[in-house]
Amino acid sequence: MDFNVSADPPHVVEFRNEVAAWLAEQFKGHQHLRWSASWSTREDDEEYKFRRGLAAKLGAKGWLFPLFPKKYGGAELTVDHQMVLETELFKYGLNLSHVFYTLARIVAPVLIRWGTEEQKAEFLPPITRAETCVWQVLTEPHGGSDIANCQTKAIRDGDHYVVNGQKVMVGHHLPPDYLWTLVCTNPQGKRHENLAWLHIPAKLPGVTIQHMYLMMGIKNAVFFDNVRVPAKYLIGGENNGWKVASTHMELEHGGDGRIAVDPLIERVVDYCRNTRIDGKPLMEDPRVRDLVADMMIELNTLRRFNQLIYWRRFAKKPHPYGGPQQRYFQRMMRLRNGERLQAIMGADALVQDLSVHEVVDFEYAVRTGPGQLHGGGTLDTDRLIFARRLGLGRPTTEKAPETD
Amino acid sequence: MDFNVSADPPHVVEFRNEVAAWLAEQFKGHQHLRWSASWSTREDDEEYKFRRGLAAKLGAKGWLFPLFPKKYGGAELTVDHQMVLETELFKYGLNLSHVFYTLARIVAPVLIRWGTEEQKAEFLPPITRAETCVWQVLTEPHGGSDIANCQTKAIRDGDHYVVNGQKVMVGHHLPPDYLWTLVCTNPQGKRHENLAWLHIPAKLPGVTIQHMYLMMGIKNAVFFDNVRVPAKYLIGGENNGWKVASTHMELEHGGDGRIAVDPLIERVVDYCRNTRIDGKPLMEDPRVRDLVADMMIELNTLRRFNQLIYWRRFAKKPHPYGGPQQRYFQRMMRLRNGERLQAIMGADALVQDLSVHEVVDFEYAVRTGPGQLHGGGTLDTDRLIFARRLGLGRPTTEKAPETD
Amino acid sequence: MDLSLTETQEMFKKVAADFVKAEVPAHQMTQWYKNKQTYQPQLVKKAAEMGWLGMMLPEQFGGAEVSATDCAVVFEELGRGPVPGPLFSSGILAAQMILEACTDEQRKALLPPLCQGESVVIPAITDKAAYWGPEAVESRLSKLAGGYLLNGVKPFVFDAQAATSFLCAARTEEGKVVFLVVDATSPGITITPHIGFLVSVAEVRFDKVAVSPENLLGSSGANWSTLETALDKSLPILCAYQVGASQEVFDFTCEYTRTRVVFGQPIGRFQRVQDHCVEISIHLDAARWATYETLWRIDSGMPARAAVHEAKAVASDGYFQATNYAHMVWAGPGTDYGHPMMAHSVLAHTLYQYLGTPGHHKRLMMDALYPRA
Amino acid sequence: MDLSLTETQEMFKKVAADFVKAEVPAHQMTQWYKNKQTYQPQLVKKAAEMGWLGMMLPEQFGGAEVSATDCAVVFEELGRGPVPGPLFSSGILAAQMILEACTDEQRKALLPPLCQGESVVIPAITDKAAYWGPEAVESRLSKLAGGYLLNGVKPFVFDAQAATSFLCAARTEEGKVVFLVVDATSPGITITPHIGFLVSVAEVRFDKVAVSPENLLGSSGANWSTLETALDKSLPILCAYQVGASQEVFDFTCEYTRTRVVFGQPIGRFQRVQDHCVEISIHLDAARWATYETLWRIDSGMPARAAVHEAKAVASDGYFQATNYAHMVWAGPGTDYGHPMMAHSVLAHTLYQYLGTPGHHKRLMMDALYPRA
Repeated sequence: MDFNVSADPPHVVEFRNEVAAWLAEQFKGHQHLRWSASWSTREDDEEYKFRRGLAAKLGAKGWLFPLFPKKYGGAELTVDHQMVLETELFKYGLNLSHVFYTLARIVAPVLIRWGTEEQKAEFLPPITRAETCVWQVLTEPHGGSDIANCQTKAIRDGDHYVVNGQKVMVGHHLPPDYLWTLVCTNPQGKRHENLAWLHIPAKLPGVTIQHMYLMMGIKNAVFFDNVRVPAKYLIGGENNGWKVASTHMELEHGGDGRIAVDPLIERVVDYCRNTRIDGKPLMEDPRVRDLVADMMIELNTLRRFNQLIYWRRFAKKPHPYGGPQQRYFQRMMRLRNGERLQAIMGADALVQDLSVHEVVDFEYAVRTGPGQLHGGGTLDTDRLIFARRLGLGRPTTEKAPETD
Repeated sequence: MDFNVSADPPHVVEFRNEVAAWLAEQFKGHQHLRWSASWSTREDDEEYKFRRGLAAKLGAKGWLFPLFPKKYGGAELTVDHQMVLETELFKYGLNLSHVFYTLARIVAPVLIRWGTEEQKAEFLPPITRAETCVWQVLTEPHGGSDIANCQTKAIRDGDHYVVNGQKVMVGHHLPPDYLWTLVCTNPQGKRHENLAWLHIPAKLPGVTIQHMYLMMGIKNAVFFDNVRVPAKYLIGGENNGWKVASTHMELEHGGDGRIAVDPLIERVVDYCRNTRIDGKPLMEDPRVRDLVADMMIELNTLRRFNQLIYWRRFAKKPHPYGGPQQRYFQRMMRLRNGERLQAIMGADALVQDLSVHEVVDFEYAVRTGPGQLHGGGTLDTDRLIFARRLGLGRPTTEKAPETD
Repeated sequence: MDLSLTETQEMFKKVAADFVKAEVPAHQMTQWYKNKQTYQPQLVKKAAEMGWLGMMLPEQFGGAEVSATDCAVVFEELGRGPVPGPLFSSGILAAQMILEACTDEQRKALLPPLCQGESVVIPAITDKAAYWGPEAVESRLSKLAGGYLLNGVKPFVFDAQAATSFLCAARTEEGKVVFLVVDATSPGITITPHIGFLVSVAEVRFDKVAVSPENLLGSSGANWSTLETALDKSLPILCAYQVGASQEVFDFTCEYTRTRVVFGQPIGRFQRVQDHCVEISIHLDAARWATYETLWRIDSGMPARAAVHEAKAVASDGYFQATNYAHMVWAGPGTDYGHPMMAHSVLAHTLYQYLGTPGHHKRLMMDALYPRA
Repeated sequence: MDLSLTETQEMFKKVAADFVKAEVPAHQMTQWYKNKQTYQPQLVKKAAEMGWLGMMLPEQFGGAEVSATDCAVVFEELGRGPVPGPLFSSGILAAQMILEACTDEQRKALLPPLCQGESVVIPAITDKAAYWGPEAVESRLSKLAGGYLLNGVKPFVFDAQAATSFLCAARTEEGKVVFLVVDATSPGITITPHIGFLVSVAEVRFDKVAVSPENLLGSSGANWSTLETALDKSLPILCAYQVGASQEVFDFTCEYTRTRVVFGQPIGRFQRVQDHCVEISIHLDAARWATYETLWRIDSGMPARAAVHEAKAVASDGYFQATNYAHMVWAGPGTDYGHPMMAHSVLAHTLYQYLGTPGHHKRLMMDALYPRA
């Protein structure tokens, strides 16, 4: 086995130098913006703009989707090239996933799978080049995990769909260009057969977006009031919404994996070295050392789970339950580590520190425990999917999903 | 509130002295047999015989069922008298529950509820006086928690039932007098309506009892090979077995509560005071102190849960979920405390020490973790019953069961 | 043995419950969290009228001289709100500390106004977040002609913004820990509310604050063990407050499992949702009975030091865990600052280490039972 | 990056897997547990023929000089049995210790017979169960004319009954910890197998056992840090063994959820049963990847001390937790000594503290990363 993430085959050695140099250039004067909480909860416009700008520059080179054909905004490169791009980005705590607030990482493959030639030609490039920002608009006030029970109506009227309804807990503090949306075409229809998928321009009349103030920052309620959506924005055809949704969920639940080392633990150790009680550093307290040890081991375990998922994605090795296992472990680990932080440093763990990046801010680390028990499903649906993928209580196991 | 367990109303003060003196008399020369693991896993005949003997003496005075009418082996005393008996027995780590290996505590109330006058007159006194030993014979090889799915057949043949089948994981290392058994009268019948309850004399021809060697000691497989059981041993009438079973389960799942203090923690502390590493007692090690603290707090929590259930049983206060909550907590606590013991003392926690009673033997304390995750249901059925009693996801909550 | 409440206690309970429903509907607390205004002067006034401030104090000092259990029953209901503000910090902890440490003149001067809600005395004890104990008292009290100068920073003072004066721990030049009362309006005091995943907490900075000798509690400023005696009687009241809060979280979460329908059935039918509720119930009842057993020990004059520390550890941890498990049931809707769930979640995280983390109190419990060599 | 096994390793894996199926069906282990005869001489012979004893040793001493990962792949499969006996204790740990500590003459004398299974050398290190480290070495080695006398009791020696000789740690009169090889048949040695919730463990008593100077490892008996070096390379192999065991428990438990029907459906359809399997999988995979990352560090010559301690903590704890969660799925049937579940359950509890509890190794990990002042 080789856990080394940057041992390159000859044909990409030069490419790594090129990417490294290019990224160093982009980050000049922006080192404080390295690292990614996949969605920042600080509504920091500087960070947001830098990320979007970097994404656009990567997109212009086709580097966000290096394997895609050029006509779809890709670069027609090899998996080895993609690995180089990912690993170099990881050095800045970033990855090619939807840390760029564009959802391209999920939307693009779904469009490849379900879009018509016209739709791909028109919709894909701006997305794969990260020029446009797309929001995933699925959750409804009474829906929760049960997205098939969709109450937002889209009734066909000539060459338009007339959309009425409400979605909640979506997006970010800045407005989107498109709303990537599941709708119900026939309230009386059969479950799973009365759904459609729409790629709705956010500027259409009748769309209202309203901030929601949540534990993990600003999200939005989106209201549709007789919004007339041209039929060309229908993805996957009439009443095929559930199939599109399934592709979408596979990507959301499969897990991309990552290979960045979590910087949190270093900062905890610094705190314990620099904080003295009665003249003695916390780091000398055997109980504090035990808490730090448990925290470190769990963060290492998560790093290894992430690297495994990441490697299997590229090596195309089946890993049916890796995604839900990682998500469930991460959610529970965050809760445990949040309590460990409070056990070590008390209320020091609860005060926001804007002088450091969110991913190493103790307050964020604590809040993200209860704050991210849901999102892309819950603890409970994670384990439901785990059981399906592993075929517990079933004759056969589900096949591994495609997650790249 | 008053947590004091032996503050007596005037009319039983004298009775407490009488009971205390009487018990002191019984225990002369047997102090080493105080404390009760409800079923010993040591197959210690001396302990077994002493317990049965003590039970018989208590029974002869009607003290095992002080509230029962004398004709059924009771003493026609008050609840206050029963409280005195319980609390005095608790001083020896015993209680009026089925620690006497006779199952009387469960069988007697079921007979009161479902027995005919003749059956009560004939069957009750020997049981309430603990002269006979009854085994609960419910679990089947493929049944598990689903006891209604009963494969042991009892086909009516004139004034007999002909019983064929097998039960497992029942009883103890010494033979029983009666088998308290759920049987299926009609394999084709409707679920829950094809069951009967039999009080089967263990000596009947065709009954074979075979030891099973389990983590928690010897239990037995019971084989019925064309056993002809006189119909007078049918409890609760034709095809009424499920109703009888429900009464039985209520009693088994309701929980009696107890007010004895678990002596384990004292012995752990002694170990930590007397074991020195590099000249320093373990008890001075901050990590060991933390482990002992967690263990002690969980044992205290269990003691309080037990006392609450005990008090509510006598005060007739509803406590719908107290039983399953206590059982679930106790099972998980045993696992955690077993690991704590190994973390503190390593392999010293795994060696059986016959010089001390089982309830303070570290090896028993560790083994009982994985060993008692089942029994009267499992962790999972505990939580199922909890949810039902509390009415989670249901319009109303179940009423509190009668458990005395 | 009788584990039920007395008739008086049932009456106290009902009065407090009605008060919470009428005056402090949960959504208010969520408002307060958003605009950071958790201190509501009129609530203190009303609590005073109800006789809840200093209610365990002797009548001569303005109290009602009720038992610890009587008082706990009231605070359990206040926790259901959760009713924020200095009802505990001033009305119980400061009151008991003054009673324990002060001369009769000081008591007569300080306690009646406190009980009437005219003054709000807020404890400001440690200078370090990462520890609970005298070792974490670092503010310096330096002698000068006719008095003292107080210098130091109390990084986390609960209810600081409500203070008319602070009950402050400081270290003399000889290194002794003493306690003093400082007028909150004294020159040199700066109060800076914190922003983060906590509520009602501010940093209080004492910069060359002049203190006159009579502001020291008692003749000589008392000492840490005086505070411990005051805590013995106060902490179980805080525990009862957390028990009530956990009960509220348990109740509205169980109710949610009956009304919220997903995948065609009430979520309470799903085993995983049931299991989250089981965990809440265990933390709740563990805290409830540890607390009331401790109160019983106190009211019957039995030794209670170890029990007090155990109850504080179990109740603070229990409230914390209860809100985390409740979040598993509530998912998204429970993370909206407009939802009562958030009021409890933030408060539970804040109280986790208030007056010492569960870990600290477990160690104090052990030290009380098995003193270290 | 490549997290797959090499072709050679896949081959090693298959050979070992076939061996386990053919020679060590799980039910045997349960037999061995019942009759306390876990040592099977013919198994050691066969393991020697397979080249598994001392397989990491240089060829000149009878080894195959394979990488740590190659060796781990074999021991992972042995763990699936679980195959008991001294394959690790003698074939890996003792072998590495002798290689590290000994003179070339000693190596030539001791290692080849060990590799051929003619001798079985069993480490007997600490005199205290409640600690892992040199402080727990108390057996005394007292000097006398022409040699030494060894006195002491090693309370828990794993695989003691297989020993032809013991690799023993003792304290000299100067208080230095040294290591020596003692013939198991020497007068004064008593071996008493333990009865309880553990397997393959005995107390070994050394009562005035005569030891000649050349029995000290190396010229002067080496020291604790020599053992640490040997452990760096040995412990990950033990971890792999526990990973294989956990994998076996996970596999047969998942299979049980498909075949066992209760309340009319396979138990794997119940969320609670699913959740137990999720927990097993997390402990299993956490242990697996901590172990193989450590092996990779060792084989690529990177610093590995902290990683070794982390892997030992995670793998021992993981196997322990995996069996506990599996018991939740298996309930009654899994507690029958005739069931493989019991073999794993007892072994997991035994290995939990073998060569140090998870807690001890976490602390050693921290000390390696952040030395204490």
